[in-house]
Amino acid sequence: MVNWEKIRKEFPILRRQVNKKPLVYLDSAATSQKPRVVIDAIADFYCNHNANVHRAKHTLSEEASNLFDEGHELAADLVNAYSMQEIVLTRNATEAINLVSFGLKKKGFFKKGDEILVSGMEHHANLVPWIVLAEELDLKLKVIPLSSSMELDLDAAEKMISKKTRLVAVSHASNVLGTINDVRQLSRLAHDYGGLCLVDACQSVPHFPVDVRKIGCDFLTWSSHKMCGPTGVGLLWGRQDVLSSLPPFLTGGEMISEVFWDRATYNSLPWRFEAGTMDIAGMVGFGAAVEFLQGIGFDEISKRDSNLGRAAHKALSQLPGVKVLGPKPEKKVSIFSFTVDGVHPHDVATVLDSDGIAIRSGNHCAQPLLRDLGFDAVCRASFYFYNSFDEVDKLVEGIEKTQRIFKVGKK
Amino acid sequence: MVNWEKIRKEFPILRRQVNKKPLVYLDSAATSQKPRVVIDAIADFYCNHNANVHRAKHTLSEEASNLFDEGHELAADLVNAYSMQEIVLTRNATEAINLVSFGLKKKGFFKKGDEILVSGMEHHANLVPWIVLAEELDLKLKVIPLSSSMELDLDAAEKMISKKTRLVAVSHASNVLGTINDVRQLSRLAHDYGGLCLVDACQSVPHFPVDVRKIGCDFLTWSSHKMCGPTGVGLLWGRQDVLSSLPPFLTGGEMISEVFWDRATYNSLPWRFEAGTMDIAGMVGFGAAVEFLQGIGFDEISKRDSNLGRAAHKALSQLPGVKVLGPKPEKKVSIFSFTVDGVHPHDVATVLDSDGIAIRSGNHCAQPLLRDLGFDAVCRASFYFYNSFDEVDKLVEGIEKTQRIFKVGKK
Amino acid sequence: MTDSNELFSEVILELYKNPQNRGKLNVPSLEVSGGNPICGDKATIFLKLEGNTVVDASFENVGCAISTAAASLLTEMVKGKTIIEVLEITPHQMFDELGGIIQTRIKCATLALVLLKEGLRQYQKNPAKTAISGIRV
Amino acid sequence: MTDSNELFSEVILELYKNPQNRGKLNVPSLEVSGGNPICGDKATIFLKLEGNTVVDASFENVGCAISTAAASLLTEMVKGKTIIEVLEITPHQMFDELGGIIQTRIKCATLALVLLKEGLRQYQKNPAKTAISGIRV
Ligand SMILES: Cc1ncc(COP(=O)(O)O)c(C=O)c1O
Ligand SMILES: Cc1ncc(COP(=O)(O)O)c(C=O)c1O
Repeated sequence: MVNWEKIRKEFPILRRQVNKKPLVYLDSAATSQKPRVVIDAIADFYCNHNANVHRAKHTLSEEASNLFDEGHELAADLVNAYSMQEIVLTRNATEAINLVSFGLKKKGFFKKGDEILVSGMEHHANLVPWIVLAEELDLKLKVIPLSSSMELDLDAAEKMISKKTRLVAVSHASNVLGTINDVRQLSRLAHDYGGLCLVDACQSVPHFPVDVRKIGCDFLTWSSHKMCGPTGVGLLWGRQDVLSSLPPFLTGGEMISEVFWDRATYNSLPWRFEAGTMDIAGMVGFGAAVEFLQGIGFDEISKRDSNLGRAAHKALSQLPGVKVLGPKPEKKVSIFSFTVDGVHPHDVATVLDSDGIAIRSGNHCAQPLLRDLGFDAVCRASFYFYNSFDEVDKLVEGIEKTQRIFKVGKK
Repeated sequence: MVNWEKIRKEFPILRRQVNKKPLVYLDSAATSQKPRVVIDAIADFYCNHNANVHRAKHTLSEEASNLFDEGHELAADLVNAYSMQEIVLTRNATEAINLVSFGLKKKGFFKKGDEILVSGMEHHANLVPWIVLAEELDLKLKVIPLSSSMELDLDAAEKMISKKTRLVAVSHASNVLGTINDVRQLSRLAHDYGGLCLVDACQSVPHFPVDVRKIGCDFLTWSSHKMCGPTGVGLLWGRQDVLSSLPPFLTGGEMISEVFWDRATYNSLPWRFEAGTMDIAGMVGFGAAVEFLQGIGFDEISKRDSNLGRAAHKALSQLPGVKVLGPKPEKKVSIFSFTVDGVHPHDVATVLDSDGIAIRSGNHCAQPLLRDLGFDAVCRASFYFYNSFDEVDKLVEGIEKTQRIFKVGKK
Repeated sequence: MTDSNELFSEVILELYKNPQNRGKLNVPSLEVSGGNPICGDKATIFLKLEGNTVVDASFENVGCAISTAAASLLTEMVKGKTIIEVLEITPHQMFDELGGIIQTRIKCATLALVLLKEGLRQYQKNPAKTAISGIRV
Repeated sequence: MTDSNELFSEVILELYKNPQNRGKLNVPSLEVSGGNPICGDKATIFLKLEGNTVVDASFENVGCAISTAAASLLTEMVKGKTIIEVLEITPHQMFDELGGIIQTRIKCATLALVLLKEGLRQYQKNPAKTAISGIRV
């Protein structure tokens, strides 16, 4: 049995007071908090091993290089990649998706009239790069619709896909609805028609075991900062044959093999995609985060997520004047977007904040989805394993307080 | 009078032993060490203020946003920018240069046959992006030659420049030779012919006061990790009118204004160029580094640099069998590339490392320069204000020991 | 149970429920729209001018209680004022009239004011341009 | 003054100064080249085979004492060996013969061996290809 109380204590910030109340952090879908071991790993790196990597023969550089490479190994292990050559360190998931879009473009992968299929619940990160590409190359962007239960309509997807569909780009779990998508099926569909599949795993990797071999996709991307690791680190996994077929993206030092005044040749995977000095300390912190989470166990984390999710779903659904968006708790991660009748989401967030409860309000970088659902903004409470059931209650009390202030809700 | 002994003590890693000897870190041109205040600022961010920025109404996010914006302000102040709207946070200087190259390309700034002028001492970061662009757009890349004193031949530059020269891209100080280039004059030349000037300030900003208004360039870029700040943070300064004329580079969340399924509009400067979650903690650490350095004073840092440089130059020049590359100490920052007759640079580095002395050996991401000078690899000892005169002596002793082991050197 | 509420004054709550001057003006002299792309609040301010004097004002918006109340208040405040006088309205005046604004929500409370001032500045430079849009706050 | 020197054995220092088998072979059966782009060391190994047996070997290189000594040693070691036997040479055998290699320089000591093995593996698959280049170590 995991002692969640004890694990919670490993997050220094969770001892903080906000507006004289204990912090209730329900914004982990935006960015997660960091355990002591991750913060210490970064400090330890700077206090004991800091050097630039891969090029020097001195001890510090050797140590830094080993730690840096180990971060790649841990990322590979985390998603069950075939090797660390398939893992590219980027700044964030957004950059990883851009790397793929620039690479496919430069490679000449698309021709005029080809189609890209995204889902109706994409984050801007997995949408805007494709909008730009579609405009540049005269491609067609198609959007898989949602069913009434706020899941992807896979039958519709199947009908939309064809030989023209060169890429299916979908999120594994929605950062607004929490919905977990059947990316295995979507990868299969993409491949059936000779296309590629990119999975935006920003909201899945932190919450449950993710296995690129089982999914069968070609690219998978996520961000360290949403899984207890530092900011500044994104990860791109690419199937080796696909990744190695992409031309370089950013160019400069480290990613080259030989440089002349008028030409250059490039390094092997994954270094070919890592131009200049990377976030070495960030990668070390990320590695510590992976080890921390693996220490708890992703199966346990996933169970905890379900339990918190069910509790939150039940509590929020029962509140009069509150609408929860998204499917049944079994079909989602513990991310809850909701509205409170008669109160703007920002105002809900402000009242909650006054009691130390941090939720997010706005469009959650998913304007098209929100527009489709008929909203400009919604509230979002997102849980992580360090949250407690007690905090579900506090959220409910906060919403009720908001309703009292705005004189709405219970008749 | 600055107490350099005391300042040195603020760098935890400098208390470390390497191979049972006190660390003598002479690889600051690759990456600098970090003072306690920077390491603490990052830890403090994660322990007390960590949240995603700019989108939420809760207290943590407000605090994080303020710290993040302050990092931009400090960067602006550091190089005397007109406003923080001119400061874009990137991953490193390499990415900043790529941002400019992708932006100018997309903007249609170049036409076939146009020319880009770089210097004969460029780092791969300020060369490979232009090689790639020249190949893609059929441009001509021209290289300003070096004089025999290992400075840029400005007369030659003047002859090479013409109306075809759309961009002059030069390093402010060379990471191999230490040479400080007259970027003010080069900016003026570029402008005289209607072109733009980009300055790679990676090796200048850490060492002496840099003022974009005095230089008069259009872009200036540098990396946090070489100036006591964390890895993962690069900075691009762009003159507001030029920067605002560039189309977006990476796309996704944060950099947008409105997104529809088939189109998007973009945010204002500088956010338009900052896609997805940035290295927020890194920016906080960078801010602490700027304050730390400004606390010492860049004039003092520059004086210290000159003094260490003169001492090192004198000591190295007197060693038989040792050749130092680069101009007179007055014309350079304290970066010393050298060779030891009869010993490969990697082997020099290994002997020095066995005594705790960290120098770099190799091509220093400047293969074309090294090839021109007739080398595959050279040794490089680079100093920063936390180094001591004592460490100059240790370097000399280490080289002499190397010569004894390899039975080369004296007479 | 009563809740200590220093967050939303009675003025704000009241104006949010019953905003004044909401809706378009017929043939406005000036129409200024924009928003805060980060938080999603958007507004359009309509002014009717006679010479340099505001004779009528209204707004349309999508936004929270604070930005709605502020737009309501501002459109009320400016009636009868000259352009110069409108440009002299300070954020703090707004905050006072609104009964206080907490730190995290300053931007909501000033959205309408920033739009209006920016619109009037542009109008002063070029009175021919009576519809100004896309201002980012 | 003598320096405790566990860094470069006498074997390495001697072979660096006086490398064996340096230079091209006339009409080699196999020529394998490549290098470590990060540290800049490069080498070409030349083999003369009779059937499956190495009858002569040489090398050219740009590199440090360790990689030079290792290439010299390796080209000497392989003479008279069969391809299978060459493929069985381990890095540790090399390190032992070189009199010990410090941790930070393992890659230098194995450069020639890695090139040679990779070349022979490719040669086994396709004996027609007798010049193999661009191997990255
Ligand atoms: C002159 C110069 N330019 C560019 C760079 C690249 O910096 P970064 O690796 O931080 O992008 C460096 C550092 O290696 C440098 O010394
Ligand atoms: C589903 C999804 N995709 C992409 C992103 C973008 O991640 P990042 O900002 O780290 O690039 C996020 C996070 O905001 C997300 O939730």
